[in-house]
Amino acid sequence: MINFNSLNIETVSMGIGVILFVLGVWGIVSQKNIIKIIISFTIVDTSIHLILVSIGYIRGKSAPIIDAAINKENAANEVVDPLPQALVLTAIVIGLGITALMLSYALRMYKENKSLDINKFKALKW
Amino acid sequence: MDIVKKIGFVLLGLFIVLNWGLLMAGIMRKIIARVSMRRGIKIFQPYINLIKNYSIRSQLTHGIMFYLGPVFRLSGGVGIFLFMPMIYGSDIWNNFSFTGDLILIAYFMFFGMLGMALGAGEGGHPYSAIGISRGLAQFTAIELPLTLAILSIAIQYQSLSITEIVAAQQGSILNWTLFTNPLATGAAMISFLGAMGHSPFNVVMAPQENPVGPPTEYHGTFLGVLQTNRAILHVVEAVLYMNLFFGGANNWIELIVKTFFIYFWSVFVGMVFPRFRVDQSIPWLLKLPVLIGVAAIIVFIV
Amino acid sequence: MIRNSFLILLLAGLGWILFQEFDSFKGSDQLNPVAEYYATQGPQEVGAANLVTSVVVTYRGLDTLGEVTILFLTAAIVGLLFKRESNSETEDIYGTSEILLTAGKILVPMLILVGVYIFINGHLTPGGGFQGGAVLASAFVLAALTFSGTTVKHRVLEIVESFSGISFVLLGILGVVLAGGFLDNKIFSLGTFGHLFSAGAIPIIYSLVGLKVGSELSNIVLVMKSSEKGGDHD
Amino acid sequence: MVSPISSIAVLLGSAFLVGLFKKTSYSFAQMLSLLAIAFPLFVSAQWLIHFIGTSDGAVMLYTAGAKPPFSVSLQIGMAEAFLTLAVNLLGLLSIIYLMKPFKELGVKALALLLILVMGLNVIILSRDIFNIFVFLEIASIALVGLILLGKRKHTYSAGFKYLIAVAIISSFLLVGIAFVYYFGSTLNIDDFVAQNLIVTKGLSTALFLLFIAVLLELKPFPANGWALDLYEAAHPGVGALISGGTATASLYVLYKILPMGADYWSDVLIWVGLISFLGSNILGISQKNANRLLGYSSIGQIGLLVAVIGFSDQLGSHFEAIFFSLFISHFLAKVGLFWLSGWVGKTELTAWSILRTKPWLLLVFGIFLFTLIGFPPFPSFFGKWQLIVDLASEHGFNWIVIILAGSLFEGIYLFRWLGYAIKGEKSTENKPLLDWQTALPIGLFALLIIGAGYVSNQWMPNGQSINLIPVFFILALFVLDFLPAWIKNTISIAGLVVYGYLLYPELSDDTLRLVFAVIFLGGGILTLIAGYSVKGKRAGFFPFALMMFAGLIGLVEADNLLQFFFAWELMTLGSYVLIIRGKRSMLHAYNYMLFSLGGAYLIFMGMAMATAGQSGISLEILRTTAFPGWTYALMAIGFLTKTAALGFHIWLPGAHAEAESDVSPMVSGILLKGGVFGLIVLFLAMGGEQAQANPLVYVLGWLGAITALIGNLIAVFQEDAKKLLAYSSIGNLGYVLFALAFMSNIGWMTAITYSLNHFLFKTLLFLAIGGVVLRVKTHNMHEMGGLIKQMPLSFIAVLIGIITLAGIPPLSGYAGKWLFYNAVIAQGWYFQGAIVFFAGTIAFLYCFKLIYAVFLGQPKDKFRQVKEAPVWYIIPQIILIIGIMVFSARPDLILKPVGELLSGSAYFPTDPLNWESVTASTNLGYWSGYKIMLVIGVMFMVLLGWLLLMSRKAQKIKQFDIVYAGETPFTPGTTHFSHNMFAPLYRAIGFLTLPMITQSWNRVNSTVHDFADSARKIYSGNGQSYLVQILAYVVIVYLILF
Repeated sequence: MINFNSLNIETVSMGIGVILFVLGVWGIVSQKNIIKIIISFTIVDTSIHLILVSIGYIRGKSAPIIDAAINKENAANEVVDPLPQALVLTAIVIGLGITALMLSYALRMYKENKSLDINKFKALKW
Repeated sequence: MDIVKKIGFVLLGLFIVLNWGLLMAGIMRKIIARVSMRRGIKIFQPYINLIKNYSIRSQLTHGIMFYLGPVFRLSGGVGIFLFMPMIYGSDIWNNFSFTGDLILIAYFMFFGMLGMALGAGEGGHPYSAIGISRGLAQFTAIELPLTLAILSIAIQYQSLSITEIVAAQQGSILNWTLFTNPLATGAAMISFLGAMGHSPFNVVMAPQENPVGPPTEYHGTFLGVLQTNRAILHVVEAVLYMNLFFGGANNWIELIVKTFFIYFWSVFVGMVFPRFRVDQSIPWLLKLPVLIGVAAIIVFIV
Repeated sequence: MIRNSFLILLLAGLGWILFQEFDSFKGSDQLNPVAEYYATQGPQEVGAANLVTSVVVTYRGLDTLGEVTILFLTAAIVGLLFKRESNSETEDIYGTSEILLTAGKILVPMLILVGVYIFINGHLTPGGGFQGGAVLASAFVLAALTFSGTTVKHRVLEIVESFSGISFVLLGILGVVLAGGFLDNKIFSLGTFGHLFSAGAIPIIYSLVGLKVGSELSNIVLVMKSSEKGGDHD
Repeated sequence: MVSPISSIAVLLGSAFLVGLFKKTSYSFAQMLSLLAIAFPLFVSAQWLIHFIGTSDGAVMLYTAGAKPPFSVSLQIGMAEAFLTLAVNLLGLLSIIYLMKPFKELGVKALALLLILVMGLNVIILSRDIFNIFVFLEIASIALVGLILLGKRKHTYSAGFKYLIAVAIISSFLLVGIAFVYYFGSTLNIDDFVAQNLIVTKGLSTALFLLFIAVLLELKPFPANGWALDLYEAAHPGVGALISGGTATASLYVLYKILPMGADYWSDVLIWVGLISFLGSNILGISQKNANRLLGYSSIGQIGLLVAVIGFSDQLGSHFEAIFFSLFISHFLAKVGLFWLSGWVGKTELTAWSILRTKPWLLLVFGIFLFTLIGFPPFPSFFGKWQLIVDLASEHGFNWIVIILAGSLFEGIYLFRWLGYAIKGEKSTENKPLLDWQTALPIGLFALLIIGAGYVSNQWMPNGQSINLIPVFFILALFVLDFLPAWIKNTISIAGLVVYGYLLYPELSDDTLRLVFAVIFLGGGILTLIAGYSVKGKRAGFFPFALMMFAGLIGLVEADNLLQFFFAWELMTLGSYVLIIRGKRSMLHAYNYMLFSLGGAYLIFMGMAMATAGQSGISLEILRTTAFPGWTYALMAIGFLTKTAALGFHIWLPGAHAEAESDVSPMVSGILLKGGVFGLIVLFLAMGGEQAQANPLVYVLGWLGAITALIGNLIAVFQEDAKKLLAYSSIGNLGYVLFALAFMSNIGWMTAITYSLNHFLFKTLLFLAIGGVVLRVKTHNMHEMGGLIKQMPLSFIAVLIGIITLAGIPPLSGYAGKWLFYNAVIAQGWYFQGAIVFFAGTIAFLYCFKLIYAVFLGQPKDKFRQVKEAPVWYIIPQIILIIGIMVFSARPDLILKPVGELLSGSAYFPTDPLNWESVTASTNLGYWSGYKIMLVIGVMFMVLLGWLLLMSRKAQKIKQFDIVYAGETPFTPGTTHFSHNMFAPLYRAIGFLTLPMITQSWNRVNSTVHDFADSARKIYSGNGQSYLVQILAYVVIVYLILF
């Protein structure tokens, strides 16, 4: 029986992140269709973003933007950690780049021998 | 003692040995003939052959090595004589034995064989080569028991010098190696059979009965030289065995008697036993005689 | 079957590894020193109201440069991959539906506007170069999908992205020359905190990033689009 | 100085700029990119020079005007400067090398390369883990693009496998970084290390993810199928970038983050690295595809480097030098090989014989391979040496075993490959032309290896003790290789003479060494004289001949282990090339090399164990070794491979028989003495007479005896004249081993006499027979016959030779035999002795066969016109005959001083040989070489004169005028009895000569290959199973650790 009071937001998102990570890896190693593998990878990617964000979260603090709501002097006690968010930004872009490349290669492989089954690409081995 | 005198005595000794060798060969031939119910040759037939061969006019040579072969061969025989102390305890008759010991003699035997082999080889006759190959192959097996025996007596007397070995056997007849080290003697006497080239180890000389063996191509003077050498060699080898196993000789008479019996031993066996093929003789020699030789050593190291 | 059970085991192991982390993750109640520095010193040093932006563009500017490079790489490689097809002019074989057409007419200009707004105000409000660029790209893509005639010229996009990329690098070098170091934004005056023209080079950099990202993303999508058209007949 | 950041900016900016150019202005874009890479190259060089010149520490470079950990910071020190230099150089040369493929792909590809180089620079410089992560991604992505260069089959699938693998790995990396930030609240390496946090479960797991991801980037065996496929699919130029570029950067990342982890990470690195090294080298054995093989080899080498990083604590102050030499070897050689394979074009190894069309490329290929294996004078030799020695001092023997085993397996495939290149059958189709874009980078790297070799030699402790003059002399010979043979020959001989002259003073008091110095140098000069008969250039002969002699003489000079091993390997290298020059020598040279390599590693292992726990590496420490049993046994076996003792002899017959006519005497008469000298050094270390009790010595005695017997026996049944001589060498070396094993004064006298004799007569025989073979163009004795008429001088030489060999008085061979009897009886090794004498009588058989079948018997028609052997062969023979005569008449000249040395030494004081004037005596017997010579000489002359007198009228007759029962023969073929001459003997004891040992070695060989072939099936080619492997790797390592 989970004690819901102890379940705070960052723990939940972290948990989801971890679960998603494993699920994504499962998809990668079990799916035969290249496109599905790529999708599984994006899941892994997203899970990492979740993990990063939940690491950066500070209980009950708001977004790290100094505006009317937050006064400049006392920012330190009112905002969450901006660094992980910056990292997430970078991570997203990198993930996007890799995904795009995977898709283009998949497209190429498809054109090469009209199949998206990863078992069909065993020409190089041993 | 000045060198001239020395050489003089050496030559005298050589002359004695040569004559005794020829004579002994004749006697043995006679004995063999009589045993096999023949009249056989004259005792002096070897002399006659020798003289005949030396006086043949026509001489044919196949080339330089054919020429040198007999010289090597004879040098082998004479050399062993030179390095062999003939009469125990006499400076006159110990020849040049001070230059080397038993090992020198053992290895100098190869000298003559090599010369024979090469000369015959140049002769270009396949039978010569066949004879040589058989002879050498068999010789390897013959040497092994002798080697073991020599080792055995070397351990026994802690010396390789023939003179010392003879000296150690003086006194009573029971001091002879024959009695003090019968196993070594046994091994050596078997290999002696091979060395003498009588049956059962005489296939070397008989690729087919006629013409015979390595000397096939030789005739005239060359053959004469070879026969001279054989006469000398047989005596000298007998002397070697005498020195090693039968107490040596204190005078020429003793030497003649002993060598006669030693030589006769090979003839005796030869008359009793049939001829081995080489591929039979080698395994035979490597079995029993070697075992005896090994035993001869073991008795000394345990 | 064996393979599957083996996989299950592996995944269990992976789960176990990650569970260690999850287990020892307790969240946090106040900022760690680094983050505190950003929160307290950030506004003075960088002068950007959006702390994330100050981190992204200035403190960790090198990473951002890397991101931009990655997008550039991706665009370039996709271009290389579909070389042959990409220059085959994209004639529309599906036709465009009325709805799409109308929506496009209205949305494209607005999207462009929003995108530009987002990256220009990147240092004040949520969002920034990447977000804005993405919106911008969506505008171009929508346009390309909608008005079959008007395809954005790759050449133009390439020039835009290269130009913005180079200027980004140059600004970075200017940082070395004029200010504290590579990619330092204090090459221009920080201005008054919280206004549009503040935070030194950040608005410019972010605009450049916006343009670059926009052009690159649209480039990628358009190349792929054209390629899968061309792809049908080879 | 220019900041490295500017070079990053320049690369990036020009990358963006290059993207703008149109196809039309491609050449301009190319020029721009060349300049863009030249700039950072210049910057790194500048920094490197600065750091070498001054002793300054590393310099921090801040970005964004803020200090770390708040902003990303870079650092440049000696290491960074050097590594970036390497990477940038690689980039520059890659652009040149890949000019054509780049042109096909267009400007975008150039941009990719620039960005790749930029990324690698940042990875090396950066101190921020997230920043490193970003640029690792950049590098990987850039590579994914670059593999489109020079498109080959299956590029896309390989690229996809690579992408997905990298994606997974980077996911682990990113998660790891995230949690490292959570627990360490910093991304900066130095900051993290400074905090030295208490290691919690979470933190250690986070670090685990970080480390394992970086390790996976380095493609550890067996989770590396994706990388292998990429190596195979990509253009070799790109393969070079992967193996040389990204690997370099990732290695340095590993080194940077190592302090972050707990101590056990060093061990993890060691095990991961060594498993990679051993595993991928084993699997490489049965690999046929050149590029993929290079992939295997790269992974192996990188594994070794990873292990070295793991060892960094043990290695302490030597770490930099060791890492440098091993890294630079891998970097230069592997990249060079990739480039070469690009020129060869075809993938199967056998196609590399095409290199023969460009001899200097063949040389370069050899340089690369020998660098990989770690032969002197190349850098890796010194690296491996110091690494092993330092590990030994830590008693890390099992690690040493793994490293040496891996190197041995590496040798198995690399030398087969080299064999194909040097001797494989020529591929028929037209050769690829060699343009400057290919030639320049390859040549440059080859030169750099030489330089790096010098650097690491000087850098390594004790490195300076090595005498490099011979090496430089050999290099000079390489340069002069364009000259005609006779000039180079003269230079070489002059070199040996001068060296001997310079060497004499320091050896003059040590007769033992002097004897071997004479054998090596004198023998070298004599055998080189024969070389004058060779017309033309004889390209690539003299450098290696001199290398062999330099190695041999180096053994004599050596007074510390490094010098000895250096010389030993130099000798092996030179002799290998000499041997493989023979016509059908590919397989034999291969066997020779494998046995030499194995032997060398055993010696190496023994030396290492000797150094353990002792200060210094002088040869003396062999005596005080802490592990006498192991040290001596290993080293003994090692040396036995060179002396071809029974069991390790199978390389010798072919190698000696198939070698060129004037090489056979070198490798037989002279080279084998190298092993003998090694044994002498070893036995001296074992400490003289008290070592008689040592069981090892007893075993060696038996081994020597049996070797003598079997060697001679096999020789008897040979039909190939040179094979006969080769087997007889085995037998003779058996005598020497036996005599050495006596560990007594007389025993060693015997051994030295035998060595000297064997040198004299075997060199003589091989020269004579070589001359004959040169004329009659066959090795088969039964095809010859009657040659005495055409070649009297050679005949005399052989006659003298065999008389000496058979030990017949009066020649010096008998000296050996006599000493032998005395030694045996004194020692009490009667049965071994008896076996050896039996062997001696058997030797007589092949002596006769040799001289009879070649020179006597029936002359063959086709050889009636052949001339006497070339005069350049006769001259050394005459000199050798004189040598034999002198040694026979006055053995005391040499044996007296040697005896005095031995009995004077602490080793063999008791019952030495006594000399009065020329007569030697022991307490057993006596022998006077001089008098025997005299007596026999006089007697022989007298008898000859007498016969001449008796048969002065002898007349010459025709060949077939022989007593031939019944008919007359008409063809010499049927009349020349020489084939299978000793058939009866074979029927009697031939079973002893069955090739059982060869068969068992073959069985070992095939077993290894089958294993490798089935083991490499794990790389199924399925991208997904590669991912599973990666995952499994992560999980298993984790479970092992926690």
